[in-house]
Amino acid sequence: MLAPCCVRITVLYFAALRDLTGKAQEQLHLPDAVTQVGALAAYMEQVVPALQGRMASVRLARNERFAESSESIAEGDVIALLPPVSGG
Amino acid sequence: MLAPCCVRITVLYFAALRDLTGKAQEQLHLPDAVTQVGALAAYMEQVVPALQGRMASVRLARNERFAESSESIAEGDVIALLPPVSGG
Amino acid sequence: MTLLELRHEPLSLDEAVRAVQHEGAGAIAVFLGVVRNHNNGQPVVLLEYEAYAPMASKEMQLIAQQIEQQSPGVRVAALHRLGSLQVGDIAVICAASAPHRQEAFQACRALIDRIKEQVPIWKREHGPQGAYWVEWVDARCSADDHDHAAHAHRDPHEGNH
Amino acid sequence: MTLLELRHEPLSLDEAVRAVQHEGAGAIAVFLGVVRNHNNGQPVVLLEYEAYAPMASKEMQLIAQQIEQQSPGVRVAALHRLGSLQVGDIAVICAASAPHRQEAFQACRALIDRIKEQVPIWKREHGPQGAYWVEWVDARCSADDHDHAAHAHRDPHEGNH
Repeated sequence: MLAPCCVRITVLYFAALRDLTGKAQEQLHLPDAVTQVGALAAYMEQVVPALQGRMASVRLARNERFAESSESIAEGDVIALLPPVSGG
Repeated sequence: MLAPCCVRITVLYFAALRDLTGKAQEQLHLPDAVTQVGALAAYMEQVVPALQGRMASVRLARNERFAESSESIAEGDVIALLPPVSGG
Repeated sequence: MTLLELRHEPLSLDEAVRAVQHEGAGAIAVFLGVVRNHNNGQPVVLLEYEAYAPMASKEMQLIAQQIEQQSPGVRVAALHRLGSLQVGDIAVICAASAPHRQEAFQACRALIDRIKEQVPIWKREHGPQGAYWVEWVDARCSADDHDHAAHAHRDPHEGNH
Repeated sequence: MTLLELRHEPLSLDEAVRAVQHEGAGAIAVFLGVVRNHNNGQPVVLLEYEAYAPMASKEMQLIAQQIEQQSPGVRVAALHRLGSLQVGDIAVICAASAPHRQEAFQACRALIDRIKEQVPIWKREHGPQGAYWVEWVDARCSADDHDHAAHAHRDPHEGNH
Protein backbone atom coordinates (compact mmCIF):
# COMPACT_ATOMS: atom_id res chain seq x y z
CA MET A 1 0.00 0.00 0.00
CA LEU A 2 2.72 2.51 0.93
CA ALA A 3 5.23 1.35 -1.68
CA PRO A 4 8.11 3.82 -2.13
CA CYS A 5 7.44 3.82 -5.88
CA CYS A 6 4.35 5.98 -5.64
CA VAL A 7 3.49 9.59 -5.01
CA ARG A 8 0.82 9.72 -2.33
CA ILE A 9 -1.71 12.56 -2.29
CA THR A 10 -4.83 13.43 -0.36
CA VAL A 11 -7.93 14.17 -2.43
CA LEU A 12 -10.78 16.28 -1.03
CA TYR A 13 -14.34 16.17 -2.38
CA PHE A 14 -16.76 19.02 -1.83
CA ALA A 15 -20.49 19.65 -2.18
CA ALA A 16 -22.07 17.65 -5.04
CA LEU A 17 -18.83 15.66 -5.51
CA ARG A 18 -18.81 14.59 -1.88
CA ASP A 19 -22.39 13.40 -2.24
CA LEU A 20 -21.62 11.55 -5.49
CA THR A 21 -18.43 9.86 -4.28
CA GLY A 22 -19.85 9.24 -0.84
CA LYS A 23 -16.73 10.52 0.86
CA ALA A 24 -15.13 13.81 1.91
CA GLN A 25 -11.55 12.70 1.26
CA GLU A 26 -9.29 9.81 0.39
CA GLN A 27 -5.62 8.95 -0.05
CA LEU A 28 -4.44 8.09 -3.56
CA HIS A 29 -1.22 6.49 -4.82
CA LEU A 30 -0.52 7.85 -8.27
CA PRO A 31 0.88 5.87 -11.21
CA ASP A 32 4.27 7.17 -12.33
CA ALA A 33 2.73 8.68 -15.48
CA VAL A 34 0.52 11.03 -13.49
CA THR A 35 2.80 13.92 -12.59
CA GLN A 36 0.70 17.00 -13.36
CA VAL A 37 -2.67 18.34 -12.30
CA GLY A 38 -4.28 17.92 -15.74
CA ALA A 39 -3.20 14.31 -15.96
CA LEU A 40 -4.49 13.73 -12.45
CA ALA A 41 -7.96 15.01 -13.37
CA ALA A 42 -8.09 12.64 -16.35
CA TYR A 43 -6.79 9.74 -14.24
CA MET A 44 -9.36 10.31 -11.50
CA GLU A 45 -12.20 10.47 -14.01
CA GLN A 46 -11.10 6.99 -15.14
CA VAL A 47 -10.60 5.33 -11.78
CA VAL A 48 -13.34 6.90 -9.65
CA PRO A 49 -16.68 5.69 -11.06
CA ALA A 50 -18.70 8.58 -9.58
CA LEU A 51 -16.54 11.11 -11.45
CA GLN A 52 -16.95 9.62 -14.90
CA GLY A 53 -18.53 12.13 -17.30
CA ARG A 54 -18.67 14.76 -14.58
CA MET A 55 -15.24 16.43 -14.56
CA ALA A 56 -15.86 19.10 -17.22
CA SER A 57 -17.06 21.75 -14.76
CA VAL A 58 -14.76 20.69 -11.90
CA ARG A 59 -11.75 22.84 -10.97
CA LEU A 60 -8.78 21.47 -9.08
CA ALA A 61 -6.95 23.12 -6.23
CA ARG A 62 -3.47 22.08 -5.13
CA ASN A 63 -2.54 22.89 -1.55
CA GLU A 64 -5.37 25.40 -1.18
CA ARG A 65 -4.75 27.32 -4.41
CA PHE A 66 -6.43 26.95 -7.81
CA ALA A 67 -4.07 24.84 -9.93
CA GLU A 68 -3.13 25.03 -13.60
CA SER A 69 -3.22 21.80 -15.64
CA SER A 70 0.53 21.97 -16.13
CA GLU A 71 1.31 22.22 -12.42
CA SER A 72 3.41 19.37 -11.01
CA ILE A 73 2.15 17.17 -8.22
CA ALA A 74 4.40 16.32 -5.30
CA GLU A 75 4.33 13.76 -2.54
CA GLY A 76 1.92 14.79 0.21
CA ASP A 77 -0.02 17.32 -1.88
CA VAL A 78 -3.63 18.03 -0.98
CA ILE A 79 -5.72 18.13 -4.14
CA ALA A 80 -9.29 19.43 -3.86
CA LEU A 81 -11.99 18.76 -6.45
CA LEU A 82 -14.18 21.84 -6.59
CA PRO A 83 -17.59 21.86 -8.25
CA PRO A 84 -18.71 25.28 -9.59
CA VAL A 85 -18.79 27.58 -6.57
CA SER A 86 -22.06 29.14 -5.42
CA GLY A 87 -21.24 31.34 -2.46
CA GLY A 88 -22.83 34.70 -1.79
CA MET B 1 -48.49 98.15 1.70
CA LEU B 2 -51.22 95.63 0.89
CA ALA B 3 -52.60 97.45 -2.16
CA PRO B 4 -54.91 95.23 -4.25
CA CYS B 5 -52.89 96.11 -7.31
CA CYS B 6 -50.00 93.90 -6.33
CA VAL B 7 -49.24 90.21 -6.21
CA ARG B 8 -47.74 89.37 -2.83
CA ILE B 9 -45.29 86.50 -2.45
CA THR B 10 -43.07 85.08 0.26
CA VAL B 11 -39.39 84.68 -0.60
CA LEU B 12 -37.19 82.20 1.27
CA TYR B 13 -33.39 82.45 1.40
CA PHE B 14 -31.24 79.44 2.18
CA ALA B 15 -27.63 78.74 3.10
CA ALA B 16 -25.18 81.24 1.54
CA LEU B 17 -28.09 83.42 0.34
CA ARG B 18 -29.50 83.67 3.85
CA ASP B 19 -26.09 84.75 5.10
CA LEU B 20 -25.68 87.29 2.28
CA THR B 21 -29.16 88.83 2.57
CA GLY B 22 -29.14 88.62 6.34
CA LYS B 23 -32.62 87.13 6.45
CA ALA B 24 -34.34 83.78 6.08
CA GLN B 25 -37.46 85.16 4.40
CA GLU B 26 -39.37 88.27 3.40
CA GLN B 27 -42.65 89.36 1.83
CA LEU B 28 -42.48 91.01 -1.61
CA HIS B 29 -45.08 92.98 -3.60
CA LEU B 30 -44.40 92.43 -7.26
CA PRO B 31 -44.70 95.05 -10.01
CA ASP B 32 -47.36 94.15 -12.56
CA ALA B 33 -44.70 93.32 -15.16
CA VAL B 34 -43.27 90.50 -13.05
CA THR B 35 -45.60 87.58 -13.71
CA GLN B 36 -43.21 84.66 -14.31
CA VAL B 37 -40.43 82.96 -12.37
CA GLY B 38 -37.70 84.04 -14.80
CA ALA B 39 -38.76 87.67 -14.61
CA LEU B 40 -38.89 87.41 -10.83
CA ALA B 41 -35.29 86.22 -10.66
CA ALA B 42 -34.18 89.19 -12.78
CA TYR B 43 -36.28 91.60 -10.73
CA MET B 44 -34.87 90.34 -7.44
CA GLU B 45 -31.32 90.61 -8.67
CA GLN B 46 -32.05 94.31 -9.34
CA VAL B 47 -33.84 95.21 -6.13
CA VAL B 48 -32.01 93.09 -3.55
CA PRO B 49 -28.45 94.43 -3.32
CA ALA B 50 -27.01 91.23 -1.85
CA LEU B 51 -28.21 89.24 -4.89
CA GLN B 52 -26.60 91.42 -7.54
CA GLY B 53 -24.15 89.42 -9.63
CA ARG B 54 -24.91 86.26 -7.70
CA MET B 55 -28.02 84.76 -9.32
CA ALA B 56 -26.35 82.72 -12.08
CA SER B 57 -26.03 79.56 -9.98
CA VAL B 58 -29.27 80.05 -8.02
CA ARG B 59 -32.32 77.89 -8.76
CA LEU B 60 -35.84 78.93 -7.85
CA ALA B 61 -38.53 76.79 -6.33
CA ARG B 62 -42.20 77.70 -6.40
CA ASN B 63 -44.35 76.21 -3.67
CA GLU B 64 -41.76 73.56 -2.83
CA ARG B 65 -41.04 72.40 -6.39
CA PHE B 66 -38.25 73.42 -8.77
CA ALA B 67 -39.74 76.06 -11.10
CA GLU B 68 -39.24 76.71 -14.82
CA SER B 69 -38.53 80.28 -15.93
CA SER B 70 -41.82 80.38 -17.80
CA GLU B 71 -43.91 79.37 -14.79
CA SER B 72 -46.52 81.93 -13.70
CA ILE B 73 -46.48 83.42 -10.22
CA ALA B 74 -49.69 83.71 -8.25
CA GLU B 75 -50.76 85.61 -5.17
CA GLY B 76 -49.50 83.91 -2.03
CA ASP B 77 -46.80 81.83 -3.73
CA VAL B 78 -43.77 80.78 -1.74
CA ILE B 79 -40.64 81.27 -3.83
CA ALA B 80 -37.39 79.79 -2.53
CA LEU B 81 -33.96 80.88 -3.72
CA LEU B 82 -31.75 77.81 -3.70
CA PRO B 83 -27.95 78.00 -3.93
CA PRO B 84 -26.28 74.92 -5.46
CA VAL B 85 -27.22 72.02 -3.21
CA SER B 86 -24.55 70.12 -1.29
CA GLY B 87 -26.33 67.35 0.59
CA GLY B 88 -24.98 63.87 1.06
CA MET C 1 -44.43 52.66 3.23
CA THR C 2 -41.12 53.97 1.99
CA LEU C 3 -38.66 55.27 4.60
CA LEU C 4 -37.43 58.68 3.44
CA GLU C 5 -36.57 61.11 6.20
CA LEU C 6 -34.55 64.12 7.30
CA ARG C 7 -33.45 63.84 10.91
CA HIS C 8 -31.51 65.75 13.51
CA GLU C 9 -30.79 62.52 15.41
CA PRO C 10 -28.03 60.01 14.51
CA LEU C 11 -29.02 57.71 11.64
CA SER C 12 -29.50 53.97 12.04
CA LEU C 13 -28.06 51.65 9.41
CA ASP C 14 -30.20 48.74 10.64
CA GLU C 15 -33.36 50.80 10.31
CA ALA C 16 -32.58 51.65 6.69
CA VAL C 17 -31.82 48.02 5.86
CA ARG C 18 -34.96 46.74 7.57
CA ALA C 19 -37.01 49.26 5.58
CA VAL C 20 -36.03 47.66 2.26
CA GLN C 21 -35.73 44.03 3.33
CA HIS C 22 -38.47 41.57 2.33
CA GLU C 23 -38.69 37.89 1.52
CA GLY C 24 -38.10 38.30 -2.20
CA ALA C 25 -35.03 40.53 -1.80
CA GLY C 26 -31.83 38.55 -2.32
CA ALA C 27 -29.61 41.61 -2.57
CA ILE C 28 -29.37 44.81 -0.56
CA ALA C 29 -26.95 47.60 -1.48
CA VAL C 30 -26.31 50.36 1.04
CA PHE C 31 -24.44 53.64 0.81
CA LEU C 32 -23.19 55.62 3.79
CA GLY C 33 -21.99 59.18 3.41
CA VAL C 34 -19.67 59.91 6.31
CA VAL C 35 -18.08 63.19 7.43
CA ARG C 36 -14.40 62.84 6.68
CA ASN C 37 -11.45 64.72 8.10
CA HIS C 38 -10.58 66.70 4.97
CA ASN C 39 -12.16 68.15 1.84
CA ASN C 40 -10.48 69.97 -1.05
CA GLY C 41 -7.20 69.43 0.76
CA GLN C 42 -8.42 71.31 3.86
CA PRO C 43 -8.94 69.79 7.30
CA VAL C 44 -12.58 69.57 8.38
CA VAL C 45 -13.63 69.66 12.00
CA LEU C 46 -17.38 70.19 11.75
CA LEU C 47 -20.13 70.20 9.15
CA GLU C 48 -23.49 71.89 9.55
CA TYR C 49 -26.34 70.59 7.41
CA GLU C 50 -29.54 72.48 6.74
CA ALA C 51 -32.46 71.76 4.43
CA TYR C 52 -35.50 73.34 2.91
CA ALA C 53 -37.27 70.56 4.74
CA PRO C 54 -40.73 70.30 3.15
CA MET C 55 -39.30 70.56 -0.37
CA ALA C 56 -36.45 68.18 0.43
CA SER C 57 -38.94 65.57 1.61
CA LYS C 58 -40.96 65.94 -1.58
CA GLU C 59 -37.85 65.64 -3.76
CA MET C 60 -36.74 62.51 -1.93
CA GLN C 61 -40.19 60.98 -2.46
CA LEU C 62 -40.05 61.86 -6.15
CA ILE C 63 -36.60 60.31 -6.59
CA ALA C 64 -37.60 57.15 -4.75
CA GLN C 65 -40.75 56.75 -6.85
CA GLN C 66 -38.82 57.21 -10.09
CA ILE C 67 -36.25 54.58 -9.15
CA GLU C 68 -38.82 52.05 -7.93
CA GLN C 69 -40.95 52.50 -11.05
CA GLN C 70 -37.93 52.18 -13.32
CA SER C 71 -36.87 48.84 -11.78
CA PRO C 72 -39.74 46.61 -10.70
CA GLY C 73 -38.80 44.61 -7.61
CA VAL C 74 -36.58 47.38 -6.26
CA ARG C 75 -37.30 49.03 -2.90
CA VAL C 76 -35.37 52.02 -1.62
CA ALA C 77 -34.96 53.98 1.60
CA ALA C 78 -32.99 57.11 2.45
CA LEU C 79 -32.19 58.96 5.65
CA HIS C 80 -30.42 62.31 5.70
CA ARG C 81 -29.03 63.93 8.80
CA LEU C 82 -29.37 67.65 9.61
CA GLY C 83 -27.61 69.84 12.16
CA SER C 84 -24.01 69.75 13.37
CA LEU C 85 -21.94 66.70 12.44
CA GLN C 86 -18.41 65.75 13.37
CA VAL C 87 -15.82 63.62 11.60
CA GLY C 88 -17.06 60.01 11.47
CA ASP C 89 -20.76 60.90 11.76
CA ILE C 90 -23.09 59.48 9.13
CA ALA C 91 -24.64 62.25 7.03
CA VAL C 92 -26.74 60.10 4.70
CA ILE C 93 -27.81 56.49 4.29
CA CYS C 94 -29.25 55.09 1.05
CA ALA C 95 -30.48 51.51 0.83
CA ALA C 96 -31.90 49.54 -2.09
CA SER C 97 -33.11 45.96 -2.22
CA ALA C 98 -33.76 43.85 -5.32
CA PRO C 99 -33.95 40.21 -6.33
CA HIS C 100 -30.36 40.40 -7.64
CA ARG C 101 -27.32 42.52 -6.93
CA GLN C 102 -27.06 44.31 -10.29
CA GLU C 103 -30.36 46.14 -9.77
CA ALA C 104 -29.67 46.73 -6.07
CA PHE C 105 -26.33 48.44 -6.80
CA GLN C 106 -27.80 50.47 -9.66
CA ALA C 107 -30.74 51.68 -7.59
CA CYS C 108 -28.57 52.57 -4.60
CA ARG C 109 -26.16 54.49 -6.80
CA ALA C 110 -28.98 56.34 -8.57
CA LEU C 111 -30.52 57.19 -5.21
CA ILE C 112 -27.43 58.85 -3.73
CA ASP C 113 -26.52 60.53 -7.05
CA ARG C 114 -29.94 62.14 -7.38
CA ILE C 115 -30.16 63.11 -3.72
CA LYS C 116 -26.83 64.91 -4.05
CA GLU C 117 -27.94 66.59 -7.28
CA GLN C 118 -31.42 67.80 -6.56
CA VAL C 119 -32.50 67.65 -2.93
CA PRO C 120 -32.33 71.11 -1.32
CA ILE C 121 -29.85 70.38 1.44
CA TRP C 122 -26.73 72.42 2.12
CA LYS C 123 -23.67 71.94 4.22
CA ARG C 124 -21.34 74.47 5.75
CA GLU C 125 -17.84 73.24 6.40
CA HIS C 126 -15.84 74.46 9.37
CA GLY C 127 -12.08 74.21 9.09
CA PRO C 128 -9.05 76.08 10.41
CA GLN C 129 -9.66 78.91 7.89
CA GLY C 130 -13.25 79.46 8.95
CA ALA C 131 -16.60 78.29 7.59
CA TYR C 132 -17.93 78.20 4.05
CA TRP C 133 -20.93 76.78 2.22
CA VAL C 134 -19.88 73.77 0.15
CA GLU C 135 -20.58 74.20 -3.62
CA TRP C 136 -21.18 77.94 -3.25
CA VAL C 137 -18.88 79.99 -5.43
CA ASP C 138 -19.42 83.69 -4.93
CA ALA C 139 -19.61 85.09 -8.46
CA ARG C 140 -18.69 88.53 -7.15
CA CYS C 141 -15.29 87.32 -5.98
CA SER C 142 -12.47 87.34 -8.52
CA ALA C 143 -10.89 84.07 -9.59
CA ASP C 144 -7.61 84.66 -7.77
CA ASP C 145 -9.22 85.01 -4.34
CA HIS C 146 -7.62 82.50 -2.04
CA ASP C 147 -10.71 81.76 -0.03
CA HIS C 148 -12.37 78.36 0.25
CA ALA C 149 -15.01 79.11 -2.35
CA ALA C 150 -12.45 79.89 -5.00
CA HIS C 151 -10.54 76.81 -4.01
CA ALA C 152 -13.66 74.65 -4.39
CA HIS C 153 -14.19 76.19 -7.79
CA ARG C 154 -10.75 75.18 -9.00
CA ASP C 155 -11.50 71.53 -8.17
CA PRO C 156 -15.14 70.99 -9.02
CA HIS C 157 -14.92 67.17 -9.05
CA GLU C 158 -13.86 66.95 -5.44
CA GLY C 159 -17.23 66.48 -3.73
CA ASN C 160 -17.53 65.55 -0.09
CA HIS C 161 -18.16 61.82 -0.64
CA MET D 1 -6.02 44.31 9.78
CA THR D 2 -8.57 43.47 7.14
CA LEU D 3 -11.77 41.76 8.32
CA LEU D 4 -12.34 38.72 6.07
CA GLU D 5 -14.05 35.78 7.72
CA LEU D 6 -16.20 32.71 7.32
CA ARG D 7 -18.59 32.24 10.23
CA HIS D 8 -21.27 29.91 11.45
CA GLU D 9 -22.79 32.69 13.60
CA PRO D 10 -25.12 35.44 12.30
CA LEU D 11 -23.23 38.26 10.57
CA SER D 12 -23.09 41.80 11.92
CA LEU D 13 -23.55 44.69 9.51
CA ASP D 14 -22.14 47.17 12.03
CA GLU D 15 -19.00 45.10 12.46
CA ALA D 16 -18.34 45.09 8.71
CA VAL D 17 -18.89 48.85 8.46
CA ARG D 18 -16.66 49.58 11.48
CA ALA D 19 -13.93 47.47 9.88
CA VAL D 20 -13.66 49.79 6.86
CA GLN D 21 -14.49 53.12 8.50
CA HIS D 22 -11.69 55.61 9.15
CA GLU D 23 -11.35 59.37 9.28
CA GLY D 24 -10.49 59.78 5.60
CA ALA D 25 -13.39 57.65 4.34
CA GLY D 26 -16.24 59.82 3.10
CA ALA D 27 -18.09 56.99 1.40
CA ILE D 28 -18.91 53.44 2.45
CA ALA D 29 -20.70 51.02 0.13
CA VAL D 30 -22.10 47.82 1.57
CA PHE D 31 -23.62 44.75 -0.04
CA LEU D 32 -25.80 42.23 1.78
CA GLY D 33 -26.62 38.88 0.22
CA VAL D 34 -29.83 37.65 1.81
CA VAL D 35 -31.58 34.27 1.54
CA ARG D 36 -34.74 34.91 -0.44
CA ASN D 37 -37.90 32.88 -0.64
CA HIS D 38 -37.48 31.67 -4.22
CA ASN D 39 -34.81 30.84 -6.77
CA ASN D 40 -35.23 29.76 -10.40
CA GLY D 41 -38.96 30.04 -9.85
CA GLN D 42 -38.88 27.48 -7.01
CA PRO D 43 -39.74 28.22 -3.37
CA VAL D 44 -36.77 28.05 -1.01
CA VAL D 45 -37.15 27.13 2.63
CA LEU D 46 -33.54 26.51 3.69
CA LEU D 47 -30.03 26.97 2.37
CA GLU D 48 -26.98 25.09 3.60
CA TYR D 49 -23.60 26.71 3.01
CA GLU D 50 -20.30 24.88 3.17
CA ALA D 51 -16.78 25.96 2.32
CA TYR D 52 -13.31 24.63 1.74
CA ALA D 53 -12.49 26.88 4.66
CA PRO D 54 -8.70 27.32 4.56
CA MET D 55 -8.69 27.89 0.80
CA ALA D 56 -11.75 30.15 0.96
CA SER D 57 -9.97 32.33 3.52
CA LYS D 58 -6.89 32.58 1.31
CA GLU D 59 -8.97 33.46 -1.76
CA MET D 60 -10.83 36.17 0.15
CA GLN D 61 -7.50 37.63 1.28
CA LEU D 62 -6.21 37.58 -2.30
CA ILE D 63 -9.32 39.32 -3.64
CA ALA D 64 -9.20 41.97 -0.93
CA GLN D 65 -5.52 42.66 -1.56
CA GLN D 66 -6.10 43.00 -5.30
CA ILE D 67 -8.93 45.47 -4.84
CA GLU D 68 -7.11 47.57 -2.24
CA GLN D 69 -3.95 47.70 -4.38
CA GLN D 70 -5.94 48.65 -7.48
CA SER D 71 -7.63 51.61 -5.78
CA PRO D 72 -5.45 53.44 -3.27
CA GLY D 73 -7.55 54.76 -0.40
CA VAL D 74 -10.00 51.87 -0.59
CA ARG D 75 -10.50 49.50 2.36
CA VAL D 76 -12.65 46.40 2.16
CA ALA D 77 -14.14 43.82 4.50
CA ALA D 78 -16.15 40.65 3.88
CA LEU D 79 -18.01 38.20 6.08
CA HIS D 80 -19.53 34.99 4.74
CA ARG D 81 -21.89 32.79 6.70
CA LEU D 82 -21.73 28.98 6.74
CA GLY D 83 -24.23 26.36 7.93
CA SER D 84 -28.02 26.34 7.71
CA LEU D 85 -29.71 29.60 6.74
CA GLN D 86 -33.38 30.49 6.48
CA VAL D 87 -35.21 33.05 4.39
CA GLY D 88 -34.14 36.54 5.50
CA ASP D 89 -30.80 35.45 6.95
CA ILE D 90 -27.73 37.32 5.73
CA ALA D 91 -25.37 35.00 3.81
CA VAL D 92 -22.66 37.50 2.95
CA ILE D 93 -21.66 41.08 3.76
CA CYS D 94 -19.18 43.07 1.66
CA ALA D 95 -18.12 46.57 2.69
CA ALA D 96 -15.80 49.05 0.98
CA SER D 97 -14.77 52.53 2.08
CA ALA D 98 -13.13 55.21 -0.02
CA PRO D 99 -12.72 58.98 -0.08
CA HIS D 100 -15.57 59.22 -2.64
CA ARG D 101 -18.56 57.13 -3.59
CA GLN D 102 -17.48 56.11 -7.10
CA GLU D 103 -14.52 54.08 -5.80
CA ALA D 104 -16.51 52.75 -2.84
CA PHE D 105 -19.27 51.37 -5.09
CA GLN D 106 -16.77 49.94 -7.58
CA ALA D 107 -14.75 48.20 -4.86
CA CYS D 108 -17.83 46.79 -3.16
CA ARG D 109 -19.17 45.49 -6.45
CA ALA D 110 -15.82 43.94 -7.40
CA LEU D 111 -15.60 42.31 -3.97
CA ILE D 112 -18.95 40.52 -4.13
CA ASP D 113 -18.49 39.63 -7.82
CA ARG D 114 -15.13 37.99 -7.22
CA ILE D 115 -16.25 36.25 -4.03
CA LYS D 116 -19.13 34.69 -5.94
CA GLU D 117 -16.85 33.72 -8.83
CA GLN D 118 -13.83 32.25 -7.15
CA VAL D 119 -14.18 31.57 -3.43
CA PRO D 120 -14.79 27.85 -2.78
CA ILE D 121 -18.15 28.06 -1.04
CA TRP D 122 -21.19 26.05 -2.03
CA LYS D 123 -24.84 26.19 -1.15
CA ARG D 124 -27.47 23.48 -1.18
CA GLU D 125 -31.01 24.69 -1.63
CA HIS D 126 -33.91 22.95 0.06
CA GLY D 127 -37.30 23.39 -1.57
CA PRO D 128 -40.51 21.38 -1.87
CA GLN D 129 -38.91 19.14 -4.53
CA GLY D 130 -35.93 18.25 -2.35
CA ALA D 131 -32.38 19.55 -2.10
CA TYR D 132 -29.83 20.36 -4.80
CA TRP D 133 -26.44 22.03 -5.03
CA VAL D 134 -26.79 25.43 -6.65
CA GLU D 135 -24.73 25.80 -9.88
CA TRP D 136 -24.13 22.05 -10.14
CA VAL D 137 -25.39 20.61 -13.41
CA ASP D 138 -24.92 16.88 -13.55
CA ALA D 139 -23.38 16.31 -16.98
CA ARG D 140 -24.55 12.69 -16.88
CA CYS D 141 -28.21 13.72 -16.82
CA SER D 142 -29.89 14.34 -20.18
CA ALA D 143 -31.12 17.83 -21.05
CA ASP D 144 -34.81 16.97 -20.69
CA ASP D 145 -34.55 15.77 -17.10
CA HIS D 146 -36.96 17.79 -15.03
CA ASP D 147 -34.86 17.98 -11.90
CA HIS D 148 -33.62 21.18 -10.33
CA ALA D 149 -30.18 20.93 -11.86
CA ALA D 150 -31.55 20.81 -15.38
CA HIS D 151 -33.87 23.65 -14.46
CA ALA D 152 -30.97 25.76 -13.24
CA HIS D 153 -29.20 25.04 -16.50
CA ARG D 154 -32.06 26.42 -18.52
CA ASP D 155 -31.81 29.76 -16.70
CA PRO D 156 -28.14 30.35 -16.11
CA HIS D 157 -28.50 34.09 -15.41
CA GLU D 158 -30.76 33.56 -12.44
CA GLY D 159 -28.23 33.48 -9.59
CA ASN D 160 -29.24 33.58 -5.97
CA HIS D 161 -28.60 37.29 -5.43
